[in-house]
Amino acid sequence: MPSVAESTLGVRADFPIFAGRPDERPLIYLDSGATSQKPQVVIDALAGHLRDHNANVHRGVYPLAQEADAAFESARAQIAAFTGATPQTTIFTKNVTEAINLVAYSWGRANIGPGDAVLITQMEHHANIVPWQVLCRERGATLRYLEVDDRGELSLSALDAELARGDVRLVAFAHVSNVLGTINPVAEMTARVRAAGAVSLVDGAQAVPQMAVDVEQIGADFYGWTGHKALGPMGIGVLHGRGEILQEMEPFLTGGDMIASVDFQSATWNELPWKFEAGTPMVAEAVGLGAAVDYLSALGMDRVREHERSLTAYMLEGLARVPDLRVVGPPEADGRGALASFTIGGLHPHDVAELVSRSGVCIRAGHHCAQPLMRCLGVGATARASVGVYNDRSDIDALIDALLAAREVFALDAP
Amino acid sequence: MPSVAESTLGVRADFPIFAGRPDERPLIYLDSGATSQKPQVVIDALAGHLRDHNANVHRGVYPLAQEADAAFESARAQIAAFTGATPQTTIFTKNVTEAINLVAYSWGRANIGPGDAVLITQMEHHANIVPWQVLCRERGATLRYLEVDDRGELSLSALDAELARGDVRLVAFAHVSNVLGTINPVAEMTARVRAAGAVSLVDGAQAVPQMAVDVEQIGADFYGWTGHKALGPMGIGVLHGRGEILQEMEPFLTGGDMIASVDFQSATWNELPWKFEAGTPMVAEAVGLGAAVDYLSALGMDRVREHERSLTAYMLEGLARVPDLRVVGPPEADGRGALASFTIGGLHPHDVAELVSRSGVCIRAGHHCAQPLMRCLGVGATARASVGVYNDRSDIDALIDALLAAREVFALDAP
Amino acid sequence: MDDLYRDYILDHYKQPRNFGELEPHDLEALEHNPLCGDELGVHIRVCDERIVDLRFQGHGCAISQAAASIASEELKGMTLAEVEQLDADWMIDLLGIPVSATRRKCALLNLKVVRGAVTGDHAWPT
Amino acid sequence: MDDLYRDYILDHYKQPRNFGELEPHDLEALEHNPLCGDELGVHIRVCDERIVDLRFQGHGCAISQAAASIASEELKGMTLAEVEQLDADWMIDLLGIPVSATRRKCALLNLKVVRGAVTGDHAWPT
Ligand SMILES: Cc1ncc(COP(=O)(O)O)c(C=O)c1O
Ligand SMILES: Cc1ncc(COP(=O)(O)O)c(C=O)c1O
Repeated sequence: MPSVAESTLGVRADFPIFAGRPDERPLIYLDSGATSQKPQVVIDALAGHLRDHNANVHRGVYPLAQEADAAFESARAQIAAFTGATPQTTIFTKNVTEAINLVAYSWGRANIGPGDAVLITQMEHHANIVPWQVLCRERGATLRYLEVDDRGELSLSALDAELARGDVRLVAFAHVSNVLGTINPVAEMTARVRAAGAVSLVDGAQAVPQMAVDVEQIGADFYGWTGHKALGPMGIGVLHGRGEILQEMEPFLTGGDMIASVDFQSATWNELPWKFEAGTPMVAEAVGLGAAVDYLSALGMDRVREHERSLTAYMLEGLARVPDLRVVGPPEADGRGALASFTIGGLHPHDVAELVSRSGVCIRAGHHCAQPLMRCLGVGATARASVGVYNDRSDIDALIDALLAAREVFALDAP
Repeated sequence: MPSVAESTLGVRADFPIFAGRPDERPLIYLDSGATSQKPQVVIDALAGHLRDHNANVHRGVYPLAQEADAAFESARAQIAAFTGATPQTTIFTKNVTEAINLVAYSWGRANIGPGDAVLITQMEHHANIVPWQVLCRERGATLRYLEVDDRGELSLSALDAELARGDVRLVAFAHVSNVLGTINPVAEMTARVRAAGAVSLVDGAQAVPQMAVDVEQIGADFYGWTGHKALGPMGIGVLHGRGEILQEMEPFLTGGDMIASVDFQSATWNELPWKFEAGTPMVAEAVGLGAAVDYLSALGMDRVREHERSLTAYMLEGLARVPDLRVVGPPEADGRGALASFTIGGLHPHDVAELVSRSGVCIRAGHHCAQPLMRCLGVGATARASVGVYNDRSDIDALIDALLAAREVFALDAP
Repeated sequence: MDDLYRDYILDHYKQPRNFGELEPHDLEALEHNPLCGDELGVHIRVCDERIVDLRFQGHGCAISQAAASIASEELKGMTLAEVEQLDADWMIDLLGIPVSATRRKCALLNLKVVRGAVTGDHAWPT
Repeated sequence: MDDLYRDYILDHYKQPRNFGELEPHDLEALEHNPLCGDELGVHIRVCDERIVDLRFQGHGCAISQAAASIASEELKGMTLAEVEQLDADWMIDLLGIPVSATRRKCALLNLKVVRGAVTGDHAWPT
């Protein structure tokens, strides 16, 4: 089967979870959009740091503490370089959700007031919706949504029209939608936002794991992403920010490490990026994420994207063979990230996910933390299959077979 | 040397970092107050979770996701049980700094206003100072400090006097001071705070790793601690809260997992504890911390405390033999946690720490994130040696020898 | 045959009993399954502290819909005091299938709604 | 002999040159070492765009105090333009000892203060 070879990176053996499951069922993991599996090098880097170099960072003069410092800050440098950013403007958070909350609390409360508007899109994840709802309610501002069209895409002219209203201070949007798969024209969008004098925030949670991302080139004021979807550990996220804006912002979390000096009634702040990192950071997780971005760089993000694009195209073909199945989002694999969300007439997505799991296929079902989008799509929930570097066509074949079998359990073709 | 045997738990071999350093110097680790070393079981639990059970939590229907859910929530149950709390009121944060910020933002902004006072103590860590400075400034409230006396202790009658002023809404204090070592009478303090109608927050960062802590018995409204000092991974902290107060509070970080439903302009919140856990949590770190508290429970926290108390007594004796050395904090080991902070006349703490590191001794020097306390003590910085379960008298002997040698480098006894 | 998707489950899913609206009604409640956003509502008619009629409405998976349908037949005729005593085991036993931890929320959604309507306590089950 | 704590370092630490206050002065600045809270301030007297006198004050470790003392002898007589060009390497070379990453902040504190006083840029070194 040469076609299988065509769309494999041949790296599955790097991921120990595929070596065998306790129930001896195959693991057909098609849920990388929720979280990625971890290569052994990432697990080793994390465990190795705890075993050999563990100390608290930033303050110790003994060699072990200096090793920990060096490991932490060189992980930051690696991670910043991976996304075209500088270490000074690369802030570690616990996940992208915290990164967005940081901006909402710290930048938002100082810059958004009554009469102002925050513009987001109908395809956002709750992490890029709820913080803005809370901010707008607190500050007497308005939250507006950019529409998603029938192809699952945003319209640049609709963005222009919104910006022309003159009240938009911040525009926040996903780089790649976690439900539709849509790859948004982020550089065009941030340029328009900047021209209108507003600030942009891009949620790169789905983008960074699957394509080359250069935050400098994208030109967003804030760009956030999350380690666990990019082959890294859980418990670590990243916020890149434009230096001048970060300089002006007040800190978000306060406490140790983020101060320059503390007096009884007031304190002064440390330099970037530490001003935004209060308390003991997730050092081993940073080291693990450093190993993850190294691993991805060695594969080459363009190869990763091409592999996943081709596999997604193959998946869309396969899904088209399942009766009553409707895929949401852009019709072609070229314009979409490495996932497909779908519904099957007569079958609830939960039941679909449960039934395919009988053959070891792992897909997600639900609202994918995007309830407003579900409402726009007119569905309560969808099933979603998403691919990663370790998948190949055999996984897609197993998915399609399992979907067909699921329909049979519900006797959907019975007369 | 029977006296050495007396104060060892015999567990050093459980901690792989002591198996050998690259520079082949011995590792005399006396900086557990900054962060603890990790037993192999913790590293294995964390790495094993990533290798065998990694999936995103809360939403997946396939077996792997259910394993991850079960691992995460049973870690929560273990950790809650370890400190006498319930899982519902045990919230995971990234560190205790975030836990305190959560309370300052979420409870504080809703309950502290002009004319109100927040009372903290002169012995707090910056994590339990700066969030209250920021809150008080924002809300027009007053931040007051309870004095530390010559013995490094707080006075209950001074607390009574402060509470009698009638404006105190919140009292926040360390269970064990990270500089003085003072063990505060937390149950007596929380009872007085409650009687005065105020809310209490206890910073248990130093206490939980070294003594049996029962948050129910302590009776604090909020009790926070941090995993990395308690043999657990970095990147995870814990906030225990009184259920009724947590119920009434608005969430802090918002996004996925912490919602019940999201509409375009508003959202409703998930149940406790998830209402306060936005985004993908640090699942593997929770599993690692679960293994850490199991390990500590197996040792027995009373044995841990007795071991560290006896070692601290031995250390205080040894330090008394070093000329011009002044220890700050309670004079006897009974009333203090497992550490001693000190200055040596004519030697700056940084130089002390650097010089003892030549013989492999790891101690901390600086302000220990407690600059206001440093001001009260009239010193710019101190050196601090702190002990953990893996230390024994040989470590203390090495410290004392190294301190004496440091004085020689500076020729302090030269005529 | 599938363990979970037994014939009677599929039957109740495809032909749910007591679905729809009930006007007038004395009690009502609406709940979401936070897992998937599914909604389930109930209308209850009460006479002499006893459920004399009820209807579910909403959408959900086979487990949540079958559970609602199966339970509806049992609930009719119960006193409100009896409903207050119902617990998760009652529902799981009634369903008669092995329900995973994740799908428990689906299986219990209808009981949550009914208890919410009867007791005003929407926190159950925690 | 110790690599770091050479005799001349200890000598400058114990008998620092140019320590104290300078009144009147034309430029001044004060900086903290965030690592330990140590403070170092400087007073500078300028004539014809050139440093004609300066004094340090404050407290710190042997490295930061010796660095300030050693540098003070070089700084006197430099033009302000020359001071603006001074970089970390200049200071580290002048000290002549191997400085670890952590202690760099100690070694550079005095140059940070002096540059702050001369250029108004307190961000250096980042
Ligand atoms: C008493 C005390 N509180 C708070 C902290 C802050 O802990 P973390 O940095 O893990 O948030 C520490 C440790 O640094 C501490 O000793
Ligand atoms: C587009 C998008 N944004 C935000 C998030 C939230 O990521 P995290 O839970 O790691 O904060 C996710 C993933 O769940 C996502 O897909």
